[in-house]
Amino acid sequence: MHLAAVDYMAVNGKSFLHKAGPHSKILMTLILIAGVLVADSLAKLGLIFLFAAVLILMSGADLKEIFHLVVYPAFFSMVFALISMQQSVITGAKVMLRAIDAAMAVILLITTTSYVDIFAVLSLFLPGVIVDIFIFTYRSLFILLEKLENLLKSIRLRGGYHPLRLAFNFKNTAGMIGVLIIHSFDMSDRLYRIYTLRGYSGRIPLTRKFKTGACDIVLVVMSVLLLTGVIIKWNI
Amino acid sequence: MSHIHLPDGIMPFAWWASAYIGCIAVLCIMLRLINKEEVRRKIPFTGVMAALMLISMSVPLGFIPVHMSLSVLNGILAGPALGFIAVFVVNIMLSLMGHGGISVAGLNTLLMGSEALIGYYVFTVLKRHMKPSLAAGISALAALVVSVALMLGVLAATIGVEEALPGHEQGEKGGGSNTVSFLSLSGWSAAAVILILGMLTEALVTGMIVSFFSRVRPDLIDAPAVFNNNRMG
Amino acid sequence: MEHLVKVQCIKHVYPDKTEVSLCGLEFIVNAGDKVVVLGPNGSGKTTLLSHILGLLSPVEGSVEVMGKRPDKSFNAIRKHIGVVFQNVDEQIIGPRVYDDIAFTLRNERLPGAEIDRRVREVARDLGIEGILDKIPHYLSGGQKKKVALAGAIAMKPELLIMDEPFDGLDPKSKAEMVSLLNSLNRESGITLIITTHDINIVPQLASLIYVISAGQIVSKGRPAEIFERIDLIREANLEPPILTELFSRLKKRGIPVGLPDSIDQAESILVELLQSGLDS
Amino acid sequence: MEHLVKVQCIKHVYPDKTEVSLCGLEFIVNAGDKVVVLGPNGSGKTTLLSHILGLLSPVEGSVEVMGKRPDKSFNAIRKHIGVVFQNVDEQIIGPRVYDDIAFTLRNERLPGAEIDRRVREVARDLGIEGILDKIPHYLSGGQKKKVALAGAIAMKPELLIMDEPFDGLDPKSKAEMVSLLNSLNRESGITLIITTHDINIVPQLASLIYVISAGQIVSKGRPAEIFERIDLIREANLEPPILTELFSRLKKRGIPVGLPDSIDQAESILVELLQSGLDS
Ligand SMILES: Nc1ncnc2c1ncn2[C@@H]1O[C@H](COP(=O)(O)OP(=O)(O)OP(=O)(O)O)[C@@H](O)[C@H]1O
Ligand SMILES: Nc1ncnc2c1ncn2[C@@H]1O[C@H](COP(=O)(O)OP(=O)(O)OP(=O)(O)O)[C@@H](O)[C@H]1O
Ligand SMILES: [Mg+2]
Ligand SMILES: [Mg+2]
Repeated sequence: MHLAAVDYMAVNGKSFLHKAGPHSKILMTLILIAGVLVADSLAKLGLIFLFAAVLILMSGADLKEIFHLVVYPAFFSMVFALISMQQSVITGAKVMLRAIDAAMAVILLITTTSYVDIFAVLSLFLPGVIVDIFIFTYRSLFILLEKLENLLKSIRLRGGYHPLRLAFNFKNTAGMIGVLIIHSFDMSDRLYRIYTLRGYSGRIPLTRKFKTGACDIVLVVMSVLLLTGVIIKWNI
Repeated sequence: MSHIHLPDGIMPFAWWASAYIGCIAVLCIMLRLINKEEVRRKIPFTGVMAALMLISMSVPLGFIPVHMSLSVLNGILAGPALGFIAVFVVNIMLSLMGHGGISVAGLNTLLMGSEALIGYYVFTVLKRHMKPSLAAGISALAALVVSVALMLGVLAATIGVEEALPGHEQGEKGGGSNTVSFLSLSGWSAAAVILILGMLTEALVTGMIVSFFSRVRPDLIDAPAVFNNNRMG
Repeated sequence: MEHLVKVQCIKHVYPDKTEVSLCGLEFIVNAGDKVVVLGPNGSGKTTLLSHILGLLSPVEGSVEVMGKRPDKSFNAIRKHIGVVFQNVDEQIIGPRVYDDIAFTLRNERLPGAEIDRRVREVARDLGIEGILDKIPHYLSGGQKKKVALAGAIAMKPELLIMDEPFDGLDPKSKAEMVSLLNSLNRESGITLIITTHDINIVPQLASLIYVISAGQIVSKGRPAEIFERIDLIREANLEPPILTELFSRLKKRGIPVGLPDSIDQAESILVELLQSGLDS
Repeated sequence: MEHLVKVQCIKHVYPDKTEVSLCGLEFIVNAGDKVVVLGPNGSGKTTLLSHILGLLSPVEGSVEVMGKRPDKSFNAIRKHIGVVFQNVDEQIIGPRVYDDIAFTLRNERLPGAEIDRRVREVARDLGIEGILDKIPHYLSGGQKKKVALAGAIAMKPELLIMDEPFDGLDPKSKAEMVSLLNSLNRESGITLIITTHDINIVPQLASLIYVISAGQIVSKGRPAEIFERIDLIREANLEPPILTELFSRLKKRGIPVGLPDSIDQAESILVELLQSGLDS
């Protein structure tokens, strides 16, 4: 999972994009995706790509990670580009570029904004129950990933993994998932207990201070301009 | 396991937008049905379940190019309402991790959510008549058959059948070879074999986990649904 | 006077039918006490704490906290108790350290400015102002322990309950934690109930010790009293602190020494003795 | 002669860019040693063990175990090493205690009868024959530690690595564990590498101590040598064992005492001294 790497970039980055408010960055992402969906020419899609790429570069992200993240949608869209859109190279390229653009917009968001802040914005629209589940999911994911890593280590050290014995690996993996699940449920009991003791009443209070500074305005205005540019039918 | 890994920009607007509306509608119904006090008790559990689903989706099964999602198990253990919400959370998190487009998250929630809902209701009926593990396995199979049919239907209707083959990739690296190898097998029969293997695996695992629980934590399986006065079963 | 906590001969049955009973002496805690609960693995220390917190209900016997039954009056009592469990990882869920420390305060709907003031104050006391903006999974074990403690004491509880707070800490962090707990007790008057297996720390911390063994609360007393009775401690499958053991062996041999609480004390006792021996 | 383990000035970078370096002295372990690694929280003890096990690869420096690089020859070396990590919960995989102890044996495809014989033998040695049919999940902390240890030594490893094996154990179980480890070393010739914060236990266990601090292996020596240099220990943010501290303070005051390993020794030193003092 790249979750940990992404999370780390988002939390520890120091660029102006990291400092911008999560609300403006989410808005920008949505505008960019809207632009991707309405863009009808390669040039426009290319423009959006450029825009996102420049911002990602400016954010000082780990480009190797970014590459891994982009390869995934690129690969899938390529399958569609190759098979279904055989009419022309242009259509195929558009399909791929669309997928990559949209992915870059999301990547730009998640590598500069911590999940916590994204949840805080979502909490303005979503019911408390769902936001709480988001927060519990996020935190348990990290705890469970660590447990999983330790389990995998033990299995390897105890000779439970052979690259060539599939059924054998499958059996040990199933056992491992069983152990992990039991641990997780005990953990959820403990989480519940400590949370009620600390006054949890079905709403985890969040810090929601979205200051709108110059950065935020610039980002949103630029993306709105870009969207306008994409929507307008240029007759050049 | 039904889950469409499509990037943004491929699925037609009308389809993903109406799926979002459907998804939000189901969420609203589920939120209305739940009993606040009971829910509070199960929220940490649901969060843990969602985290487990995310993790299980990143575990490669090795020989078949699909992955589990544990969404039926999630339905059985968390109940239909919280189960569906967990599925929603999982899909939003997936797209926020750069896995699949934001636009298809609504559709995926409906697909995986249907597994949770069907799995839950079939299980509540079946568990009165047989061992919990068997009941869970059968419910999982039933739910998966429906959701896979739905998934193929959606794909066929939106982007054409030949491409609708589940080129699922696990993790981020290395999955490509799987997809390529199955593409080189001839279309439908290969796809059918893969899907059936995937469904059997998930059903088997669900059954095994439930059997494990009925020995170690029977309370989890007998837990009532989280609804006001049991209005829905 | 009313006791802060009073537990009388309780019995608990876990869902898997494991029975835990805690009879024998009454478990009584008064305001201002620093209570340490000792007992071998599986003797029921954590079970006892869960009952006091109202997380479990006894099948037999009674538990009273501030004059009420904690399982019935959970919400009334909860506000006066801070807790740090053994596994701090699972205890910190606030998305950021700040949110976590503020969690209870916000749940109690204190005004924002007051919350901010208190969070910063408690963070300063524990030396973690620097990490208020961090996300919990990037903290070290010792930092996590401090964050959990900060969250527990931000509400200024009357009673602070900690299960094995010294586990996995290095000697320096351990000593810091001890002096922190002592100053919380001295300055804010917080009553402490702590379990630990780290017996050598107990003399520096406890004002009152309970020893649990085989389903019984077998003894109660000030550290000096408890550690004097090495036979009793051994019977409970425990060991006395090293210095206590050494000095009581000397005593048994007819050498006139008291039992020291700390190395300093031990040193001065021995030096005095040796000098007087040499002088005479 | 070839060393069993040899680590030279390694540097490791975790995925989140945390750098851990272990330079200074070489870390060398010979067959039959009982090595204890001391160091404050976050000093890199667990990281060092992971490198020896081949779970991590160093960015700089070299690690050799039995003459090979453990990260390259993982499977060859693995079979000769038993491991018990800190959190035993995450290490017990078998559905029943029996299955867990048999896990590695089955993975190595030993014949069934042989597996059964070995599992029962090792269970008997550790006193856990009674729980072979239990589900590990519901065992007490001490029992789980023993099950994990049983799983680790069932393969008769040459080297046993344990990360904080005494954490959360009561004094009696701790003492049992120490004597168990000592007898494993004495009778089966198993080499031990152990990390712990429980400094008072170290003199009874270690034949060789390494002290890590601030990215450096700062000292190496027999317990008596290490503990004599209290300044060095303090510099590494650690504390010397209580008895060592007491006796070296006496020494500093001009009282002629050696440093004791155990309470028994301390007692006899003091008694002798006092009697000679009283006699004179
Ligand atoms: N959730 C549980 N389900 C079943 N049995 C339990 C549970 N928790 C504790 N027990 C059992 O209850 C007894 C008392 O356990 P408890 O955890 O209170 O002991 P403890 O004194 O805290 O031990 P330790 O020093 O190891 O922490 C033990 O026999 C234990 O196995
Ligand atoms: N998985 C990881 N990812 C990132 N950093 C890590 C990881 N594991 C350890 N570290 C960091 O590496 C350093 C050394 O950690 P390590 O766990 O080896 O210390 P330790 O000596 O075992 O400490 P302790 O006594 O607390 O167990 C610490 O700064 C720690 O924060
Ligand atoms: Mg306990
Ligand atoms: Mg460690």
